[in-house]
Amino acid sequence: MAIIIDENTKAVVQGITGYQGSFHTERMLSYGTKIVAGVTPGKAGMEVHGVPVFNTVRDAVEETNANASVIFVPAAFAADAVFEAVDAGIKTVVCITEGIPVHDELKMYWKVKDNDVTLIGPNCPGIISPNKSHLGIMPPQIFMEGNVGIVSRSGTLTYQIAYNLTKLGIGQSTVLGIGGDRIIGSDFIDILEKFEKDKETDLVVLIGEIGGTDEEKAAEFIKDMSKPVVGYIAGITAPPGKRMGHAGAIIEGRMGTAESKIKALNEVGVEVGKTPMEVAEIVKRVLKA
Amino acid sequence: MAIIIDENTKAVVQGITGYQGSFHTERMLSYGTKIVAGVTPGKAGMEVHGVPVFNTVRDAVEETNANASVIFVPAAFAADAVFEAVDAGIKTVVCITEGIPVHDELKMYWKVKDNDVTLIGPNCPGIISPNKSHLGIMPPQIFMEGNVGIVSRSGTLTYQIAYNLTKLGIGQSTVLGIGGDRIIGSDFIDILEKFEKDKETDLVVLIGEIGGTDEEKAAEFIKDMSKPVVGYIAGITAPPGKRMGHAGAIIEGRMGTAESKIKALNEVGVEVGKTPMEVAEIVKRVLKA
Amino acid sequence: MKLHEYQAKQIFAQNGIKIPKGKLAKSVEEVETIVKEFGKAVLKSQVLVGGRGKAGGIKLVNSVDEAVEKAKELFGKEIKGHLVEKIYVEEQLDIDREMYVGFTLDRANKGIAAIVSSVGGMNIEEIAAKHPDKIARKTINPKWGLWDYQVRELLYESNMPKEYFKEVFGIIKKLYNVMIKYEAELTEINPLIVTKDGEVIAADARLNVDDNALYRHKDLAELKDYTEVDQLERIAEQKGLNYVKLDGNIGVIANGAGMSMATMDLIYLENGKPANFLDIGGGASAELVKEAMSIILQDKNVKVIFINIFGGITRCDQVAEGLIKALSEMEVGIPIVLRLAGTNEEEGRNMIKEFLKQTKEEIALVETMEEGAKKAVELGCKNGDNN
Amino acid sequence: MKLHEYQAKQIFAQNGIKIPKGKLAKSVEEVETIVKEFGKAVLKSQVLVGGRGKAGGIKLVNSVDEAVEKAKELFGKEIKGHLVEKIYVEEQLDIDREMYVGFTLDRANKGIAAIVSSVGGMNIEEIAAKHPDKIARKTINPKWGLWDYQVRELLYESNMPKEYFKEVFGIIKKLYNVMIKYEAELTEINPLIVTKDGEVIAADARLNVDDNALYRHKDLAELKDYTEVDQLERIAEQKGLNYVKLDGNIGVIANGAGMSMATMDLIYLENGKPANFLDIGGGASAELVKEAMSIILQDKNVKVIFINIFGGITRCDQVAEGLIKALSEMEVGIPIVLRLAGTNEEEGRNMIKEFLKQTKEEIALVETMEEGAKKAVELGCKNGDNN
Repeated sequence: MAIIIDENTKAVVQGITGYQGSFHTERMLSYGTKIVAGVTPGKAGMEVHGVPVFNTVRDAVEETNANASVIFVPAAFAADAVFEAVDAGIKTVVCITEGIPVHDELKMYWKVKDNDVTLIGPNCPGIISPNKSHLGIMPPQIFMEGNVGIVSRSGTLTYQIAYNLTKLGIGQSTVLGIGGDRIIGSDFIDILEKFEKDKETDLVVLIGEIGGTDEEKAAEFIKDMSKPVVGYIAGITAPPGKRMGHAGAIIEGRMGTAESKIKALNEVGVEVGKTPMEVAEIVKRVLKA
Repeated sequence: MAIIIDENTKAVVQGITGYQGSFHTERMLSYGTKIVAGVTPGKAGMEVHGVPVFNTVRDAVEETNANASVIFVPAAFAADAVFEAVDAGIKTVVCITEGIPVHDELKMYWKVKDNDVTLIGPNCPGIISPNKSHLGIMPPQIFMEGNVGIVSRSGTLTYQIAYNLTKLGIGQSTVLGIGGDRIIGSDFIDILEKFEKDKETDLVVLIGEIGGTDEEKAAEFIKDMSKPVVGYIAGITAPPGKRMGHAGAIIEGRMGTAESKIKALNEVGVEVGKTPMEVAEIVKRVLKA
Repeated sequence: MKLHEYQAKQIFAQNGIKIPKGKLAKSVEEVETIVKEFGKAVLKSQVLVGGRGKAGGIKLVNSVDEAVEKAKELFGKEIKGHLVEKIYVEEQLDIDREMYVGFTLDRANKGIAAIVSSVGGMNIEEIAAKHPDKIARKTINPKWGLWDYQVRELLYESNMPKEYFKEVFGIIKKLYNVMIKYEAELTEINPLIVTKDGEVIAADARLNVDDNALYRHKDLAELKDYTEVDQLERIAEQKGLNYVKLDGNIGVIANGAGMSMATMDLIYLENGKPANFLDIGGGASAELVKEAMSIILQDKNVKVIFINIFGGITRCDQVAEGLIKALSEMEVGIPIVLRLAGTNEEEGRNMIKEFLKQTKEEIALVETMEEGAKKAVELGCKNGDNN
Repeated sequence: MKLHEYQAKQIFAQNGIKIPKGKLAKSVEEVETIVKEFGKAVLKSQVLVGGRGKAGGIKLVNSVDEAVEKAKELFGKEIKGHLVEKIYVEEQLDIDREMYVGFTLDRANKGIAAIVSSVGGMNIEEIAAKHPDKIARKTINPKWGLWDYQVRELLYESNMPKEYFKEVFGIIKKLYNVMIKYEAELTEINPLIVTKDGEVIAADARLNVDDNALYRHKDLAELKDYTEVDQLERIAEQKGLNYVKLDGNIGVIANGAGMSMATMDLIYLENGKPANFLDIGGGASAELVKEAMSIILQDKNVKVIFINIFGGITRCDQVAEGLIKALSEMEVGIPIVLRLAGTNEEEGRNMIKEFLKQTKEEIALVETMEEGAKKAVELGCKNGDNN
């Protein structure tokens, strides 16, 4: 199983002829991901790493029956790209693009919501179901197939923790970054719901950071989950009012502190590791128990 | 049973302090309809025919648990009234108001659609489930409880046909006018679906008129219905390009002629009466068979 | 409400869509002055009806003399029943290609239909029939409006040549803005032309706006050209009546649009011809009945009037009272067939019966609308020919 | 990007919201001239920080002499770390009542939060705590925008007195338009005042716009006040680095925002204090590593630098190459702790080991980020005090 993407995922790359799009298409293909089409307006007929390019997502879907999309277009065109994918019938959209205006992100959110589409991101590293499919910009070699799901607001921190797990011989069912922006398509709960239902996942690692109240809301949900969750929260030392890289990583007033999130998670029985290494060790211990 | 409204319907009247709102509130009340609240901004605390008035639909719903609304506000405020009702949690909205800008009607359509609300109208005479509830401006005395459902794009023509049926001793489960505008909340199919499922309805009378393709689309649906449908189509003599009273009653190009509609209905086995009297006679014959 | 080409073009121009140089003329002299300035020109009759060109309403003129001659022909000419009172004089364009862009209300899909074609100049049904591969259609959901990907899809699907992509892209977006901003029911550029110099220009312009929304667009409301509306229909509109003139001889008054149409249809079934559609609406007051009568009587073809009322909220006794009042104040002189049913029908019918004892007007009281139609046709035949 | 009060007010005024008469002054002389014109006035320090008033940044002046005296005090003063360089001089208003209207991004509900209170003048958290019955909050769905019924609900639920209904209704709608038109993250009128004459006026103005959307709002982008941004942060921004200055002594360089925060946190866990947040992002080029180093070295508190890289797409050998290049071109003089893990970590570490043979810079190569933090704190303590 795994969640959201697997060996049946057939993806379109939107913005395939750009530098990022082309570079990561090659990487995804070499991992074995089924990239069946690319889209760049005006470039129909081209091929990028053997993948046929179409003018519109609609054309791409008609020709290839693609069911997912990865978006690499520049920020100014990203919302349009998401809308296009949704209206072409794509059911899983992974938006890598960062720097999208937040009012555009609000529209993206409601567009996918209205159409029962899963949007991962924007401003995210993507998603990988090890040995099955990889849609995004992650370093696939550090992951290993297994029974731990990882959902994270951060990219490199996810890699670090997955790497630690892999080193301990603990594989992953699906690993994904939900994105560092304030408005994202899928939040922790959306993903936790899927992991809870996934037969291949026995434990979930939740990697949060300061800003917003998603981790607190996730804790509410975790209370009723049957599977154990292990947490990590970055930003204990972040000062209020300053954005820590991610648009969403900001403490506003008394909202969004690491303390509040760790407390909420602890209260529903989630052990929160103090360091990425400790997270992996907790996972190991919990899995054994 | 009956469809959409019944003895459990508790309605708010939006625009209750206006002339139309007040007049019809009295009529609906005297028929036994449960009008539990009225709404007119700034008039909270008033009573109209013993019905308490609130400033907002939200307040009205909180106080009275109303689950339906009838809208009598002027055209310029009607879309806002529909939106307000939907966001206050009302699940059945009957919009009597005529003359609403069509771009407003488009928004109304999608707002109710997004929220799984049933909108009847606008520009309609309302809905009656005889002896149970009446939301609208119909003459309730001409209806009789029974097993024939009537759905219609016209007001007086509905009364005429219901009257003919009642005179023949044939009662009605629910009778409603879906409205004479081009964009309406519920079309024939929406209502036919409900009649098909309603245990109290054994036959449906569909009263159409020129303009649009709703009757043709309804025919497609009727093909798979288990219950008999009897039709009437007004406007055989209407010239193309002229609006026959209703905004929706206009033949545009080759679209929307009475011939096309009668043909479509006949093709799926619907007998279409040439006169309102003949409709009643067909119903009688079909019910006996 | 339909706007004239020159009005629509002005709005297009205000919204960034290129239009040809043009000026409105209301007299031959004005045409002359303008053509002196333009040199060659096109004289376009401003009538609110499609197919002006084929009907001879558009003339190319290559000299001032020719312009004066053609202008004299056009002014006062009737085109498909519409009198030419205004001529829009435009520069002549070197046309390299004709295309089509339009938006219209999409009833079936509850949105705005966007239609783009890489060929144009004929009506859209003809384009669709002759060049199905060169036309693209899409429904725009009013929740989200028109997005760039939809414009691209329209361009690709209509096989728009690449060299016009950018220009037509902009025009599609601007025309959609017009559709939304002015709450139009339809707006269309046909043809959208490419000149030999490669300019993309709206050579014609249609803009029909929603009467119900005019209260939000006072500037548009002022553009209404009442000369274009049938005079009786205009009077009826002012009185709050829905009246449409037809070419039969049986006047029809009914309450409700569906009921009015059904009444017309019944007359037709009895081999009669209705003279009009007239819906007096729900709350038929005495005054309104009188107004309805007076409008119908202005149509000299009318030989008999069939009044068909189903009393719902309207009480039949009130209608009877109104009718009696009307008949007391005006002389009708042709027979009336009256059907009163529904609320208080007995009271109403009795009032009429009483009135009949003291009037010389002929009123045939009938029981059903079917019977009424039969009677009206019978009386119509007697009173005049009934073709 | 935060706009100054005077900038936000100008935008409010352009969008139909009444503001007090006011003029911007950049010197004591300008203040003097303006107060001569106004008579009585309010001097408002234009610093991008909340609570200016309580911090002494706002002065009522009743004469020109007093204005000059207070202006001298204010110019150059530091308010919560922000230097006063501009004073907005406004007419004094007779305030009868203070209210609140604001819109802000609603992360939790994926919309725009509308907040209205019939009391104002204190911050919104304080209003919510002290007057829960006088505050109303609602999420506006971006699909549909703000509708009239929502404005009415906000007014009723905030117990807005009826006499201000109409005015405040209009202001709420106009402020929402500002929120959408300028793609704001937050816009607020606090207090929205009623004068003794019954006028409703925006006495203060906040408008924070979305940096990501500035490319669509060139006019706003030009308003950016770079004096308000920490100089190092500004330089970092121009180089494409995310840098936030903190008050510790251990410089941090990491790739990824989460990784950078985690690195800071690890230092804190080891009882050290990070000097900064610095995320060099995904594609750390040699040039970027050098820029990051040079920014950190400008912070004289920094006693040690911890570079923590997890190679994903970024290859560790490339990072090593960049670092070596940087160290060849600049003198660092303080110890560096380096953690390289992930893609090509062995190659990277070997390159550094080779480099260490030929450099006098101190580089401690560590295996894990946990170990790195410990080492950095150790070196930081040795190199300076570590409080």
